[in-house]
Amino acid sequence: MDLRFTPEEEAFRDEVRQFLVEKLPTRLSDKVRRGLHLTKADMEEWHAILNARGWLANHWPERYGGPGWSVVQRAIFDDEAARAFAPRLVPFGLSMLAPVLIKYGSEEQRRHYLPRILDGTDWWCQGYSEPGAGSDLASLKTSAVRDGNHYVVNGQKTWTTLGQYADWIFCLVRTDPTAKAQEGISFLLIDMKSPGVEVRPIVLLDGDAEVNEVFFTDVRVPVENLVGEENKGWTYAKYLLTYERTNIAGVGASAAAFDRLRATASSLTRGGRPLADDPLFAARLARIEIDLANMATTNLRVVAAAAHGGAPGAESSMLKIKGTEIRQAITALQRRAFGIYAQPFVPEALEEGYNGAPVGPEDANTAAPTYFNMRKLSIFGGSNEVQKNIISKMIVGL
Amino acid sequence: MDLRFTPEEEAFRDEVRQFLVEKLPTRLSDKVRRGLHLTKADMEEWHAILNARGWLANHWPERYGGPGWSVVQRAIFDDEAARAFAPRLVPFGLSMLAPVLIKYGSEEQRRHYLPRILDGTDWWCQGYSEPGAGSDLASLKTSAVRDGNHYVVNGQKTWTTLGQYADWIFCLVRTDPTAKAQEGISFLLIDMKSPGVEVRPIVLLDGDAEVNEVFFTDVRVPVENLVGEENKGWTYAKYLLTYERTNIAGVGASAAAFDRLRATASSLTRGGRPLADDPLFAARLARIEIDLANMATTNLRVVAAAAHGGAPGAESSMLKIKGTEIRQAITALQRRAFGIYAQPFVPEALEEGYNGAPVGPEDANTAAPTYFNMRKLSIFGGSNEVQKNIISKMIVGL
Amino acid sequence: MDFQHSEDRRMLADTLRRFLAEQAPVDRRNAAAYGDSGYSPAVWQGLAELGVIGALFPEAAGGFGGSGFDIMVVFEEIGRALSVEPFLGALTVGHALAAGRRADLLEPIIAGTSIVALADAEPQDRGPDAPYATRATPDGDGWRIDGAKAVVAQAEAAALLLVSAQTVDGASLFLVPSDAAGVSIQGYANVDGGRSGEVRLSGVTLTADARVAADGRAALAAAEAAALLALSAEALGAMEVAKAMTIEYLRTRKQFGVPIGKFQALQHRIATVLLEVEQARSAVINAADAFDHDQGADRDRRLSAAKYTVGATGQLVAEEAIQLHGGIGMTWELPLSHYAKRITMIDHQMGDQDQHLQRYIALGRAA
Amino acid sequence: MDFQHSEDRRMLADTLRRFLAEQAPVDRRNAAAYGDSGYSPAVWQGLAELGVIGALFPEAAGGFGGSGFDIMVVFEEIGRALSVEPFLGALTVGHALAAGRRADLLEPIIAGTSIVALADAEPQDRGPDAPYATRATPDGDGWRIDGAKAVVAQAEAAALLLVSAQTVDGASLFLVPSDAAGVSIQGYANVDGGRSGEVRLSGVTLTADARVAADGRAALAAAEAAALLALSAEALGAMEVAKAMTIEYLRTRKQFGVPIGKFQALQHRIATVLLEVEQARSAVINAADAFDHDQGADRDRRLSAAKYTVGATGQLVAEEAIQLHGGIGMTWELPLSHYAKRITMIDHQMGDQDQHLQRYIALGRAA
Repeated sequence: MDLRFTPEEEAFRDEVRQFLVEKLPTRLSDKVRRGLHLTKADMEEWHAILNARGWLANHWPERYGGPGWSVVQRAIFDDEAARAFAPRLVPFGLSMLAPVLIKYGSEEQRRHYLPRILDGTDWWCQGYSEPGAGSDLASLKTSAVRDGNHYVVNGQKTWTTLGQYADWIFCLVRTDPTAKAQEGISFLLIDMKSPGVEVRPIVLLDGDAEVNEVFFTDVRVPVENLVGEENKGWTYAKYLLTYERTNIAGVGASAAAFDRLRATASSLTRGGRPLADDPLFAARLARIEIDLANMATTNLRVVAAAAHGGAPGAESSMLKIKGTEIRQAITALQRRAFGIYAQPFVPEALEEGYNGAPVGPEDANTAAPTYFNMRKLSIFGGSNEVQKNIISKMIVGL
Repeated sequence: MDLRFTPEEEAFRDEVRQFLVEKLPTRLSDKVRRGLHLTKADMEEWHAILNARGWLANHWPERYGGPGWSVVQRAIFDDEAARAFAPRLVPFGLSMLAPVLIKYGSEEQRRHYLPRILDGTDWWCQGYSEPGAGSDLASLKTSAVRDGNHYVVNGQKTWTTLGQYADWIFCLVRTDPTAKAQEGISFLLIDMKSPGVEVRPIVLLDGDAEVNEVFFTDVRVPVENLVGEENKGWTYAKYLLTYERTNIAGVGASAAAFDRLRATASSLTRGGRPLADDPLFAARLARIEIDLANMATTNLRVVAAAAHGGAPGAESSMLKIKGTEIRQAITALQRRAFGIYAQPFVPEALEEGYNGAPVGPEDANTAAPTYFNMRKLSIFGGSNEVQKNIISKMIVGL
Repeated sequence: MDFQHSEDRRMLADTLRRFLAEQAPVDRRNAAAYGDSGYSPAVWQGLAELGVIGALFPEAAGGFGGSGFDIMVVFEEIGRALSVEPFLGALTVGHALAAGRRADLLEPIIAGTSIVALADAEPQDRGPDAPYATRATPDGDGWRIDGAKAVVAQAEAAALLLVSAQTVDGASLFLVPSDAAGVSIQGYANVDGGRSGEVRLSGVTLTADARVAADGRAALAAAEAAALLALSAEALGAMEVAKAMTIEYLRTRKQFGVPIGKFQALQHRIATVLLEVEQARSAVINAADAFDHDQGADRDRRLSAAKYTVGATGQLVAEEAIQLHGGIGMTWELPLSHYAKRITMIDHQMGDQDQHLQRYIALGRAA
Repeated sequence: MDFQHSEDRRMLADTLRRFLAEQAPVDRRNAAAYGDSGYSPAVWQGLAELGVIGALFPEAAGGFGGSGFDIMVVFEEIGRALSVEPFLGALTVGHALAAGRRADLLEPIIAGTSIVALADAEPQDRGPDAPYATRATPDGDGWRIDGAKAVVAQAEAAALLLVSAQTVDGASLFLVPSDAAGVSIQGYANVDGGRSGEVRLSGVTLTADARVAADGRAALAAAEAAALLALSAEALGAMEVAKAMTIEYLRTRKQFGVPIGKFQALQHRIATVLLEVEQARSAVINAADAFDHDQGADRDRRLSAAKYTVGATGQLVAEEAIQLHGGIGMTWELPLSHYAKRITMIDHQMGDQDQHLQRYIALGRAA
């Protein structure tokens, strides 16, 4: 048993840190740290920087452009990048579609799409959820009917994050309406510029519009855009959903958010004394810090098991639940820390270059919107309830 | 809206207090306050004192010996008695069987059994649960087969509280094995001295033996001991279970236990300062105190609704859940208050007249056994999970 | 003992609920709440005409109510409708003036013709007994005030601000016209609707009678007590609606072929929400009773108990309501999300759950 | 980075687990734990012969282990088997002596031939830096001790007590034979099994060399660090078993015609138990790492983090395990109840969850 990294791993960490110091634009890390909105160009900028270094697709096989890192190296990179407030990479092409193509796509599809993901030509989004199919994903209704060399797609997807920027969407569609729920589903790649595709933003409670509805009306999709076999899409979808993501616990991001919270608590007073000396606030802070330190080790245990070839099972559900709980607890306490100044809502202040007079302490006004926005963590990506069902199925087996 | 009691009710409260001062033996209230074991004679003593005053069966109709109190008067009495550390009345005859007999029994049964409950001739216990039928009570298997003027009973009951003292047991038995689960059940009164009845104690984790298993082997029970109609027992059982008990929240008992906890916290120090000044302990104490003050009003709201003829529904489940949570929180904090001195286990110290040297502060050694014993509150009497099912059925209606 | 509101109060509640349902359904409420003025002058005027403001004050102050249960009834309805009209300002300023024996100033407030705001909190945190940074100094026959006030609800809409400021006599209270020279207001939207503002006072000169209380402590305590009760009742009203919406969603939303209310894990969670909301209702009843019958630390303890309770329960209810709704619960379009925001942000007004728990403890020690 | 225990440690754990399963299954454990001596001398001697005590100490002290992960492995197994043998005394006294440069005294302890107990806590609570009420005064060439020590684990079984007492040099440590004149022990059962005792020292005279540390602070800190790690690991082991028993019960107990593990509300609760126990395991791993690699406040913080974690998680696990079992979980007969008791009572040893959370905070401020 040894929690310490090897000298080689520590050297790698230093290399990553050095890279982040040199290459991560302060303008971007400042925006991330302060919880400001990233533009499409911001995200593309960081994507391109990583691609130039060859570190973008760090979990891809080398033959497709991955850096050949071990699971531990990927965990180190993800952790350091998050702690440095690097923008999160948009995962839809890189971490969701690509693994599916690599495992189930045709060589032609891989050769066409993967380089375009790397160089940023194609921005992908995800077409899984539907208004009637959330946790019960397999009940999806969007249909694809074969018509010569095309599928004709009709239906609606929802919760399509950043779909407003996307060139392409990968979709689960129903190709056999007579089959049982999970058996008539196919995995289809659809050009967002196709006639009949319409994107409508969904405004969230924090005023943000990062998710969308996508409507398909008689959209013609060439049959070569089918991934794998017709009616086998559920297999690919499940692979995508359980695809081992070392970063699911978000330890690095939570650690960065916690550092920011602690700095906030140190800078503020309440009732005339430092907020960090308020016994109940201090207890909340300490509980989160301990939970996070425990989580960091839990995460490394899973990473180490993966490095030894262990298959992720209940572990990834566990990391998802606990990771999101901790992140949400941090954002709740960050909101709470600002007291009355969490109430003012200055949406312009969430955008780069805002020059208005600040209201209250720095960053106070992003605390409540961030808290509300982060409620999504326990809902999206397989709700925490679904994750508990999975854990229970694994351990109780009923 | 008025939380205050009427002058008449306050006068009644004074009368009750006066009675408790005069008639409740200090020997008994001391034992209750300190969490010592009550003997059968202790319980009978208090029973007889109340009966002599005519206040024993305070929820019975006057014609059977009740004092004719309003719902509010009963709540006041129960509250004051608990706060004065009066022994809890053994409910099996008084509050469980009697209401069933009054509503569903024959006049002959009422005339025979009710006076004997009042004067203490018959000590009753309850034969509901079975090893395979806990929350799923209707799956009970104890059978009663008609044989001339008798039923022949075979089977086993469990969790029979104070069954070791009982003269009689009221039982749910299966009289029609072919009917659906809830339809073949009858309500039978069985003399514990009948041949074939055997009582075996169940030792609980705190070393206490207040509950029992009761075995029936070819026990012959006269048919006149059937309450109501054959195969209608489930109706009576449900009536008994949902029978409006103003005292289900246990506000008085929790208030008394809380007072004791506060006295403990005031008398002890930790790390050199008063325990009540420890910010986290003080916060735990205050949360419970507030929850209890809220509960007291919630309870009065239900009492007031009952006084206006409102039927108890989700309310009694709510009182059960929250009341037991509060009581358990108090006992957990009482245990916690004593620190290292909660570990010594001196079972003799739970008995009256123990003269051994005390270990640690007064009453420290009863704190952990009481905490463990009180875990039963959320399990027995319809587990809190069953109560949540009931609430959800009432409000969501699915 | 009687847990029914009086006939009069039930009528008031019904009238208020009907009026708000008709005149300020959630889409119109949102348009006003997130709009330029942050509230609806028409709704405000309509409610004033219905006598809602008068219900917040006793007859001695020109109203026809003013008991704890009157405040509870009105603010529970405000919470149910997410009303953003400037009631809290009228309540706090009015009760401060009445406690400071200046009930003579209440008439335009009760008529709804004068919108008022309490400007007490300051940008810089201070200790419980520390002086205000805002200072008033004698200036000829009158006063001159300099300082700043923080997150003043509906500051832009207010014609008059009741400002606390340090003087040689202690914390005095001043009625300051918002258009007085030297008063500047930086207004902004609130995350949960309505608008507030930062008030700056630079060399604001006032006549002698602008000082409505030389020692403002009793008046501020009265305002605080009324505000804690009102906010607790408002939170209760909003929680009741969020709970009802969630129950309805559990009944109707289907997944895996059945309404999600069939799933026992969700059933148990909504049951917990139900019983905690009932406990919160009891806490608010206790607070209203304390407002009417208790004095000093006894009263303040029960008020803090209520504010603590709705803070803790509010977080549970808001988070569970969103979680049980899933993604749709996070959308601007669904009224629920606005209830969740309001419930959450009440814990940021007049002290949060932790502060009130600690105040409760401290008051108990002092007693 | 490697989260597998070394081959040696895995073997140690396997051996220990097998031995305890064979020699001290729960019925025999209970007979010993609640019996007259409060442990099984045969089991203790067997374990000593297996080298279990030696695994707790480094080679320099005559053992062949002594790292944080050795202590974790041993005490996790102790927790899994609910062993009541006097390991904690051996561990704490041994590490105190080793830290006080008196490793020469460890041989009989490691051999298991001398049972020892740490007698540090006192009946009267005292402040963190307050002097001990137990006092040692020079007496000829030696010492005379008067005072009392509280809840000393296995005091009756111990041949030697390591007693902390105030001297002119500060808090000194003395090795006191339990049969010395003036030592009296009031023994009693623990609610969770095993026995402890109140130790009274009245005019106990000792030779000069009985004082094994003039300034006992470093030695006591070493004993405390080892004890916090050991108790945390013991709690983890006991929680693992309680969790496994509960999962098995959910699989097999039927109500309403199906195994109760089919009920989603219970499924979600056991899932929560699972992930919190995994977090507790991580906390213990962190503590073991701190024991080996960190110093001073850094080390103590991570140890307190672990003790806090197992305290809070232990309450969850013990209460949920009982509740999910229902009535049967409360019976003496079912092994689970004894696990629940032990898990609960560990929060009463060496500081509870609140105390360690506050220590964690205080150490962070000091840093």
